[in-house]
Amino acid sequence: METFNFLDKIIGESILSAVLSALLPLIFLIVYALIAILGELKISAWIQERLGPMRTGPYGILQPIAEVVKLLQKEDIVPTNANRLLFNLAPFVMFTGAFAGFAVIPFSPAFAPAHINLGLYYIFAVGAFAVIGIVMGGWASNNKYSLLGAMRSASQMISYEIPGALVVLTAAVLANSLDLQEISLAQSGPFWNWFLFGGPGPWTKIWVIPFTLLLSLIFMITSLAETNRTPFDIPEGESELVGGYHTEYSGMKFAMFFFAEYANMFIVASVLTIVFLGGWNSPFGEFMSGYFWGVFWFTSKAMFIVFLQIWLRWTLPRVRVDQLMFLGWKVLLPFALVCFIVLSLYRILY
Amino acid sequence: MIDYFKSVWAWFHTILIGMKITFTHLFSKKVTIQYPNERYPIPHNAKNRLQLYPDLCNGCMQCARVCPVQCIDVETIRVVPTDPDKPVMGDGTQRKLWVSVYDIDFAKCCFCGLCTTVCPTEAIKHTTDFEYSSYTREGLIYHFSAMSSEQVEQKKKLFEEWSAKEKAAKAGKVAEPSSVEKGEN
Amino acid sequence: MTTRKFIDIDFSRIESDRMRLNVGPQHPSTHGVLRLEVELDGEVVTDVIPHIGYLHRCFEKIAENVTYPQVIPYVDRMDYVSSMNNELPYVMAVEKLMGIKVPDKVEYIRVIMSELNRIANHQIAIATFGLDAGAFTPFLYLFRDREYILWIFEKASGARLLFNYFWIGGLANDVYPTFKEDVLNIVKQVRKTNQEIERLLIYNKIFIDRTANVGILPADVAINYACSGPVLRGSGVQFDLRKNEPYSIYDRFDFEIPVGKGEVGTVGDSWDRNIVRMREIEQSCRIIEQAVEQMPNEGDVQQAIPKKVRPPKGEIYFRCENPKGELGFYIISDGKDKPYRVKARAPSFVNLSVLPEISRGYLFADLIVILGSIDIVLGEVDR
Amino acid sequence: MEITEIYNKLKDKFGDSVKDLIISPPSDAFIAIASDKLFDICLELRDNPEFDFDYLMCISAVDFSENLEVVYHIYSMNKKHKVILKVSVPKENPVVPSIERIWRSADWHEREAYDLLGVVFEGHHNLIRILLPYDWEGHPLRKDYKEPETYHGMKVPY
Amino acid sequence: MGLLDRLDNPYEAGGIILGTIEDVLNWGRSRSDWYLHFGLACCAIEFMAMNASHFDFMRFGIIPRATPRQADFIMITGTVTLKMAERIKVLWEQMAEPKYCISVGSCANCGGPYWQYGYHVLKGVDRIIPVHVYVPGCPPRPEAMEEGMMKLQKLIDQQAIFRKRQRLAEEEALKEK
Repeated sequence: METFNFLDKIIGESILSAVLSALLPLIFLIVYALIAILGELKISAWIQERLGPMRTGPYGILQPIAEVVKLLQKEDIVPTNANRLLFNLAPFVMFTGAFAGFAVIPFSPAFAPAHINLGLYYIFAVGAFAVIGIVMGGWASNNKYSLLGAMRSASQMISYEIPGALVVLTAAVLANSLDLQEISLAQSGPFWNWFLFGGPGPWTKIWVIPFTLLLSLIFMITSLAETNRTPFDIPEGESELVGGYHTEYSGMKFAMFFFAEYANMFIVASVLTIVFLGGWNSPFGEFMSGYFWGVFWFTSKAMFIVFLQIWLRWTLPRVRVDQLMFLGWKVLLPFALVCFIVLSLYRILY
Repeated sequence: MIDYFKSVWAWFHTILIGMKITFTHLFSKKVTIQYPNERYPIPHNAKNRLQLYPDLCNGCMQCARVCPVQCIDVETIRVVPTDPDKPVMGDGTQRKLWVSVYDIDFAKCCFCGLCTTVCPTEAIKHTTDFEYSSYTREGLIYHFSAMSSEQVEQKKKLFEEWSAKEKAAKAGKVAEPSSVEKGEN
Repeated sequence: MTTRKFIDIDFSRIESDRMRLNVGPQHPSTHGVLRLEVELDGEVVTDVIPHIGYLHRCFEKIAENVTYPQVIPYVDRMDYVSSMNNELPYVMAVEKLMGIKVPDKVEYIRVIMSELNRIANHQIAIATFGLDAGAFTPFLYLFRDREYILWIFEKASGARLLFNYFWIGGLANDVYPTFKEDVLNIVKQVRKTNQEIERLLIYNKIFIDRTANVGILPADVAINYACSGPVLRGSGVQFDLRKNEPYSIYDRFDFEIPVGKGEVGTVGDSWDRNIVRMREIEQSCRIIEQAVEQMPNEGDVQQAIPKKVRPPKGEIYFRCENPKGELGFYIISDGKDKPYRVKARAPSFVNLSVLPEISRGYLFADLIVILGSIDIVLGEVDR
Repeated sequence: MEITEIYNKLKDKFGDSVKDLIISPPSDAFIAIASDKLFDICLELRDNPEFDFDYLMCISAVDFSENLEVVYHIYSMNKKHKVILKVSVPKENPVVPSIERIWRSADWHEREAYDLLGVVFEGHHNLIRILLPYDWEGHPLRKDYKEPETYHGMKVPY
Repeated sequence: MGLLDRLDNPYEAGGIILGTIEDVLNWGRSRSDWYLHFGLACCAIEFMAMNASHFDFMRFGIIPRATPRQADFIMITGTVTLKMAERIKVLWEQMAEPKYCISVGSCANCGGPYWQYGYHVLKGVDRIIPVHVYVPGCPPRPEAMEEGMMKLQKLIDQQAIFRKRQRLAEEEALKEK
């Protein structure tokens, strides 16, 4: 299966196709965010033996739309002592970072908005935008809680980039590429060819499966920390820091933060999908595979990871700052290093 | 070193246990009572809004006195023998007092239920109604008296006339002492 | 985990700016309207000054202005999560002053109700403690069970939270016919949820790491600060008024006093205070089961209620084991139908005063956990 | 230890500062003491192993029209006995020595008594209002207290 | 609300389109109310019970926020003391328009049981901030609070966004009250 942008094929390589390629993920992002918000509300409710939103549309399915309609109408407050420019800019920076990540995600063998061969590297680079947005917002708000939240967030994200990068590096070593489409292609075939199960190879590869499983687990934890999700939501930990970095934000600017959080969730989920779950590959080899099936498999795998994130959020208590650092530096990093060495050896030997 | 691995294992293990529990709850039966459509059966003795049955109230004011928050406002007018109505209570006995004002301020009420226990005629009762929130505070003051303002005016006038007459009679008490006793009822 | 090492750094040697952070009076985890003035060094708490009084509702002044039975609704509103337990010392103090002996059935119902309310209170305490640590789901599981207990209260007394059920000399009304079965069902349900909460929250490693070795309160400090209830017992002091100074009919039941043993950390840490509450729920279940078994079916619950509550001249201090600790009422009577002075010795008020002592040197996130582990109710702190 | 025994022992040690022992059931028995020796008596009660009073249950102040009384309920965790001390001070000059250094729990109790009844505890390290706002006027639990008309522009009476 | 002011219809009746838009906007605001929970006393416990599984306040699309900036309405649940009153005013001012207030329970409505001798209790939160719905009870049942919430939704549904004159009149009436 070769990789190309189907828009280029239909309307030719032009500005129009580039714009359309940029618009498609935006539409996808909005639809996804609405679904994810509803999903979060509903799943949290079901876990807690509740029903969740029930009175907005049938079974509350219009809830996120109502929220958007409401947030659009809210007054936009800038605190008197805030740094106006940074305060206004922060949500856009954050959202831009999240949206830019979508540029390289291969939704299907026939579609990645921008196909660049350093995709993995790019995602990590753009992902760092979120830190800047949070620190900007937290500092500019001129609120002690926001500032504390921003500082926590900065230290947290910086420490967790390292194990995260190591994991991704390992995957790049396994796939022999930094190109996301290439990585997906490298795992084509039935599900035991995914890097989660050691990648393609003879049955003797079975001994590396524990390492790849561990690696994906490490990436899962890291991704939770990078998106500020429970149990690592200390930058916004409601019981301590009220709202953390977005304490002072209202209306649409808060909605941007909100959207960006969900967008980031999807990005890390899709990275995990691409790197370990075979991206758009069908789990059954050739069966049910193709351009459109690719979109289906990709989104369903990514959504499953998002579901996992939501599920974890409503199960676990929050960790403390020092424990977070401990986990990042003294647990995840050594384990990731061990996996990296072992898998690199495996790659060299076979 | 062993402790380190044990600790890491404990993190992993206990998280899995927690996830298992929440996952089973994901599909368990939901306990939510969807309020406007479904209702939890409120027991008959629940202490919610008070209700006065005016034809049972004899105006003894015990409820107003026992109320810890003084949220009950009662005013009475004596029924005079010259009254043409000859009012009777709910249980058929002769009424001695008109209850002209019986206001309960539910913004003050603490729903302790003391008023219902002291009432000799069971005129004041807690109902199971709790849906009476209001857009204004005045909307929470309930006027339970069954008398219209004209009626109140009329009865007041009757009482004044009568008491003036009584006073006059009292002045002439030396001459005719028995008239006062007659007026009592 | 090596959390202790992190906080054992001698911060006085590091020169850094201190930040004064105002937590509350409206903050998600101050359990109401407590205001804490926190001095932070980075994220390390160097000093805490609690400011209370945001819910000062003048209970003592009002009690001087209303009659003895009318005080009971106000007593309810002091510690509003365990109203039955609040009423008990008050009515027993007045009864003692008047020399009233209440019938056996009343005593049993009072004990059952108090213990049920103790369970409800501890469920809130554990739930909010978990919430402070960031776990939302156990909160709702515990509240679900509490709802069933409230339904029993509602069926018996007519109210869900503030009952006015214990009267001086008796009860407001008798319990309903299926009371015993309902109570036994609740006990079963509470035990089941308790096990689940233990697995989901209490023994979760993240939770242990958050709460163990945090806010250590040594036994001698606890006694000097006159802490009581789970806060004192969490420090390993075996002191429970129900056992040590049995009032009502608590000497007829067989139960234990759970104390903190430092299972996962040091004796007297936040986890210990919490586990004491968990274990106390179990002990309360035991008491309830025994009480239901022994409770007489016949008897008039209003038989000993005096027509006029007018205690003789005198004064009395009566204390009971509230879920939060020792709740004492100091009542001075001058022979009229209104008390001359009612002073409430509120357990939360005293327990809260130990907060600055045990929270210095921990992280800001720990401060929230320590505060949660003390389990205060501001209605009682401020009265 | 019974309260009479405690009374006798204190009487031996402190003489006239310990005034009377008043027993009138069903009221609790209490020992009336003079305010000047309160600190020493409390120290003796805590540190003498015979008494071993380590648990201060409650401090309550009461307004008796011309006097203010401060009542101390003290308990011993080990010996399981209790004692009640009463100090009476004139309303014009209600000064009582602070025992906050003996039992730390007295800290907030004393602040509360100061706040609500205006008893001044001498030697308290931080005797400020605790329940009411810091700029509140008057001591509300005194029998002759009149509530203010306004506070910071808000009407107080109903 | 700059955009909405510009859309303001000079004609009293308002067009069909504007009416429909208004309906949609009102629908959004009433169906997705985020609240700032101002838990003060006993009612706050019942409020927590309402958030719990049995009553599930989130069915109405209501999400708790800890910060006033993101809240649409404030629920005053409990006794407002004089020491606290100024904080409430500050919080109310910090909230973003459009904002509403529900006063829950006797104490918040008018001082409740403390109206007579409570020297330190504010006799009704409506003395410092405007209140849109009063929910009686001491404490109200969770269902009663939900009913109060539905009353508020009804109020929002009928609000005039575009008809400025009518809106000003409404605000004026509220102030007078």
